[in-house]
Amino acid sequence: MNRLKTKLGKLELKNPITVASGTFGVENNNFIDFNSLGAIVSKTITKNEKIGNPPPRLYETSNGLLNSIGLQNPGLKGFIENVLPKYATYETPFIVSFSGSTIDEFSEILLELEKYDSISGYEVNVSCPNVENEGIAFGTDPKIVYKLTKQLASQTDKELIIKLTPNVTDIVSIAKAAEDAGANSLALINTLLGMSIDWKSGKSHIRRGIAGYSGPAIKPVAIQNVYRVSSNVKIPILAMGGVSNWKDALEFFYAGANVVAIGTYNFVNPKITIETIDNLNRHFLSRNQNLTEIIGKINGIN
Amino acid sequence: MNRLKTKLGKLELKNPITVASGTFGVENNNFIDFNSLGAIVSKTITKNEKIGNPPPRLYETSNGLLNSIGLQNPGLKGFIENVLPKYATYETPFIVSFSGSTIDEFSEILLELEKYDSISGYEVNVSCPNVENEGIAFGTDPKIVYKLTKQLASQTDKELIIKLTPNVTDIVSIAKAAEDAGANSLALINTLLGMSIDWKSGKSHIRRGIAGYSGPAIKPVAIQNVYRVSSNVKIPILAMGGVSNWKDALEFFYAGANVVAIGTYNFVNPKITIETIDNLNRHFLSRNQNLTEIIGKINGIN
Amino acid sequence: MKNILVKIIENIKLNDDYFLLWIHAPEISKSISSGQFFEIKIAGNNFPLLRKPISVFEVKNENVGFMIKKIGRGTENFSHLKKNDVLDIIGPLGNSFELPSQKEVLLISGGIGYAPLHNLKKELLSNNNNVTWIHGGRSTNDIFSSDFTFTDDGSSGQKGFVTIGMEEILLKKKFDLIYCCGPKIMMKKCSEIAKKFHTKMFVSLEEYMACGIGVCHGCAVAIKKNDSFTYKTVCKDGPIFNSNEVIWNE
Amino acid sequence: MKNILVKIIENIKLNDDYFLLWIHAPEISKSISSGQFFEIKIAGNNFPLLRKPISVFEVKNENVGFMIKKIGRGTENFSHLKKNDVLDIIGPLGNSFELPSQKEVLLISGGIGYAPLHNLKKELLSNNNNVTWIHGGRSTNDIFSSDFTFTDDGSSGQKGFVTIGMEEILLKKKFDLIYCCGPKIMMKKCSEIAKKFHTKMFVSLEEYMACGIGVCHGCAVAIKKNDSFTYKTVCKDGPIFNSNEVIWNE
Ligand SMILES: Cc1cc2nc3c(=O)[nH]c(=O)nc-3n(C[C@H](O)[C@H](O)[C@H](O)COP(=O)(O)OP(=O)(O)OC[C@H]3O[C@@H](n4cnc5c(N)ncnc54)[C@H](O)[C@@H]3O)c2cc1C
Ligand SMILES: Cc1cc2nc3c(=O)[nH]c(=O)nc-3n(C[C@H](O)[C@H](O)[C@H](O)COP(=O)(O)OP(=O)(O)OC[C@H]3O[C@@H](n4cnc5c(N)ncnc54)[C@H](O)[C@@H]3O)c2cc1C
Ligand SMILES: Cc1cc2nc3c(=O)[nH]c(=O)nc-3n(C[C@H](O)[C@H](O)[C@H](O)COP(=O)(O)O)c2cc1C
Ligand SMILES: Cc1cc2nc3c(=O)[nH]c(=O)nc-3n(C[C@H](O)[C@H](O)[C@H](O)COP(=O)(O)O)c2cc1C
Ligand code: FES
Ligand code: FES
Repeated sequence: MNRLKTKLGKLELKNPITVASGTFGVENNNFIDFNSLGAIVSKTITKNEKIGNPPPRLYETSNGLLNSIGLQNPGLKGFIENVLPKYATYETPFIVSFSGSTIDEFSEILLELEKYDSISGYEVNVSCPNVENEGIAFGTDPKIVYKLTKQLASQTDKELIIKLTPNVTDIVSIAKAAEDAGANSLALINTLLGMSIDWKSGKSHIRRGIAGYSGPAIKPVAIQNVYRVSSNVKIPILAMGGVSNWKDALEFFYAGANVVAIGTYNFVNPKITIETIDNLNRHFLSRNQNLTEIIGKINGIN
Repeated sequence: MNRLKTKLGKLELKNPITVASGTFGVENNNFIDFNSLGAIVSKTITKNEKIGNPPPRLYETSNGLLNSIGLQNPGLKGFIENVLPKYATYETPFIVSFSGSTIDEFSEILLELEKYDSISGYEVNVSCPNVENEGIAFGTDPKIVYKLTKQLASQTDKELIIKLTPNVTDIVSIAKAAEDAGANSLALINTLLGMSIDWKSGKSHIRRGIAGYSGPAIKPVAIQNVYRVSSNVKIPILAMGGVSNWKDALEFFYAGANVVAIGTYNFVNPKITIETIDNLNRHFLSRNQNLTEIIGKINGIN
Repeated sequence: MKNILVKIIENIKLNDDYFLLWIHAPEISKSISSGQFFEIKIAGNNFPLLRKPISVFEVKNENVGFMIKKIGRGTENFSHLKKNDVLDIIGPLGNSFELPSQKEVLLISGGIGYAPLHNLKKELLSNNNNVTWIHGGRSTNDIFSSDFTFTDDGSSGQKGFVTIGMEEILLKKKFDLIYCCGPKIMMKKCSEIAKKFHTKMFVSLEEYMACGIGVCHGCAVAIKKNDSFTYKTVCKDGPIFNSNEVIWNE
Repeated sequence: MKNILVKIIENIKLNDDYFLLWIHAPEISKSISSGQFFEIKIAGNNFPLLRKPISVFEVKNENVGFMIKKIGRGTENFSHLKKNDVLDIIGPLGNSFELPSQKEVLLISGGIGYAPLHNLKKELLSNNNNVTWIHGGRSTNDIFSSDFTFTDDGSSGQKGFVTIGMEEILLKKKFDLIYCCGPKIMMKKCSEIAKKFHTKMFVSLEEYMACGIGVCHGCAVAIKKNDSFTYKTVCKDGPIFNSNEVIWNE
């Protein structure tokens, strides 16, 4: 009996562990068997190739990581030609993360990706500036998230995941907008916004200044967001933010996550996903319990 | 020559180090000489006494602290009778932090505090729910921050500091609202929102569930907010969030802080403020430089 | 209270779970009363961030002893301390046990709750009181010298909870005062029994602490006030409270 | 590339700043080419979070040597490693130096830039090349065996930068190939000189790394592409690049 089975909307997963977009690639098959993962999520792709931001792009802070990759990616065409085929050989559901700067662009990318059966679902990255709306990030405005999700939901029968940014006043309103518009599930959280400066020279450690903040340091913020969103929507949650071991994953399940992704920690330990799956398996076996019994079962609050 | 002099709006401070509201009290005079500090900020007080939130109220996460004190305080009257006199004997500017649930309540508290000469300024804590406006926190809506600040600015000639919450989509719009309405300076950041769950039992480590997240883990987020706000307003900034030593303080000055407050780290090292002042003094002496020369002088961004 | 650096004189392993840490602290050893505690950390080590509250186990002239149970990262780190290593301590903190004279006193402890009562017993005896001590724990490792011993698993002393011993002895003998320290659930049960027998009891409470000096209001405990309750600080108003004043279910 | 646990055989202190770490790694020692590196961390220690990229200094049968300079927390931690301690390593990573035969080869290094050229030199010699090595550093501590030595402060060898020696020797003698590793500013200057003398030069670059395997795009370096440029990864496309392709000012 498989105690780790879980569902992410339309997808039935053999276990609840996947990888966070942008922290994992084909090269990781040097370390782990991709067929052991619950799912695989690609690095975010855009319509055209992006060369990304000038370096330095990374800086480690106390128990966290700042990154400013700038969505470097080979573009839709490059992805379909060179990346997608490499994942087609695995049974594990493959979820493609993509982003755009207009709703039409998102829509166009989805239409193209729809042609490929090896894709099981989409993670829509809405943390990017919306050129149609004064450059305000898509993901910060519930109305735009609604409109975008509605459009994409009408174009696909595959799993449609909207990935939310935590850098907003009211993530619940945005989660609900996505749910109302037909999203099958939600992914959260994307990185916080952070910065770091060299005290000797006053130089920003990251060339672009403001960067994305991830890793163990953001876990409490992620748990809080997952708890609030899961308490207010019915669709499942793919959670991430600072997971470094199976105990962290359990924390997320209790908070309401149906699936958990590991990001930054893949850099620390490239076998972390597999180790997490093994340990969770052992945990639920020893408790004679199924994963699904604890999802959202946080207690002790009043 | 004093290389550490700085200004916070109307206040001339002999050095740029103060304490974050809620992390410091009269008892700290067992460890340090209050006259050595640049300023002292009180725990937030409210009109009526508050007994605070049920325990557990604290939990340490990896390099951060969750707290859920619930603004426990003796109320305005208790504060004036029992707390204020204890600070009156120090030369160091004493800043009173206060909060309310309606604009009238804020206004009433300020009017009463105005009677006491031993108070040098006010830090207005707007991270609390606004009962006039569906319980949405004051600090998340620029219009309400504008209205509140305008009202308070009309009632005092003392330093008026508005303390901002980082849990918003666009902190700059709120900072500008406070500036436009007559705030003399801004304090940031208050705590992030965080949560932590016991993986064994699923029990929230904090009874109220969602808590305030502080300490070294939030420093990159604080630096980012200080940088963005200081680049967009003209009034000075009292910065805080994860400062644990003098190098961290320098990072904040480069990001645009005029004064830096230490919060959580007072618990780790009760002499941290004094040690920071000494080390900054040594630093600027050895560089033959004044603090004010580096404020906002972050570089290397493009 | 002071914030000082002190040297470890000896770290005595009691068993796999418990150890005794002796420090040399002439500056403060004379100002300590039984029941008080220190907020301690290893000098120069800021992980974990927060200091750990540890009761005074014994004062011997200029030396202070802490009895510590390993339960997590902080206490595990302490267990590795060696002679001449340096602790950064704040204290003495909190209120202390009332020290009567010529009374019949009952001490009840569970597990590491043994620690604060050890110094108290010494003082009670030298103040001409009669002392009886009931101690309990999960298993043999949790058992230290006392008059009556209980373990959950029966591996030492009598099998069962200290509350059994408490009821038995109170039926036989009248005590003027009870002091109690242990897990919350145990102290709650003991406080019900003390009430039944109309015996005054003081408990030493624990709460998660940040400052340890009464400024952060982190270590709140619900204490009766008129018909309702308020929150007091374990670190400053406590750790010792009259068991009748504590709201155990809050 | 593999992710394996390996044991330290020896940690040799070279001076206060540099040390040599030898590991026993039969699984991968034979697949290493000069110029490649490993992403290393101490097994079980996750502070700092990220692994540290360290070049291969030398391969001796089943053993691999890393020459490391203490500059921050990560390298400081490595400096305390002892025999039988365990490293968690990923590698070998990255591309490697072209290995010519029967050529005149010039090596230029600055500080810890010495490390990757050391194994290269051994291979160049056994492949019948002539090798000349110019090495420079800030001070005596930064100086290791080479043909010409420079220090910023004049404490060893000639006072001044390696670029002086490079110009001098290129005026006197024709080289087929130059390999260079050191601080960015040094490599930039050297690449200008190599260009002036129309000599092909390869540099070994450094960038902050997270994954080390080409998936995170963190270690970007600007490389010429047609009339413009693109970002390549130091960890996978590099660390060795033709110096003419690198955009030094980006
Ligand atoms: C007044 C008082 C006196 C105490 N006296 C002793 C003593 O004499 N000997 C002894 O062994 N223990 C004593 N304790 C308990 C001791 O403080 C905890 O066991 C210790 O803090 C655990 O830290 P950790 O890092 O090992 O465990 P963690 O894994 O960090 O935590 C385990 C549990 O310990 C408690 N704890 C953790 N951090 C704190 C903190 N900062 N403040 C308070 N509680 C915390 C919490 O209940 C937590 O769930 C006392 C506690 C208090 C409040
Ligand atoms: C391909 C490559 C090969 C290298 N080979 C060697 C070698 O053989 N011997 C040697 O001593 N050093 C080598 N280095 C440099 C070495 O990686 C850094 O000195 C080390 O990471 C510093 O870490 P720290 O924690 O000691 O210092 P920190 O105080 O953390 O950082 C100091 C500086 O080191 C660099 N650095 C820190 N973390 C990283 C990281 N994760 N990735 C890349 N750079 C980082 C940054 O420039 C940073 O400003 C190499 C670097 C690269 C990229
Ligand atoms: C180097 C790096 C690159 C990332 N790239 C992407 C990306 O392309 N698209 C995306 O949606 N999120 C991206 N993220 C965010 C992660 O997917 C994840 O949401 C975040 O890092 C929190 O998880 P973690 O703390 O486990 O890393 C990136 C994160 C890192 C560290
Ligand atoms: C225990 C605790 C209590 C706090 N109480 C208050 C408060 O009453 N009013 C307030 O404005 N901020 C309060 N804060 C927030 C701090 O003033 C500060 O903004 C925040 O902790 C970030 O700084 P730090 O990381 O240095 O602690 C509190 C923080 C802590 C940890
Ligand atoms: S721990 Fe701060 S008030 Fe008790
Ligand atoms: S370090 Fe991740 S791509 Fe090079």
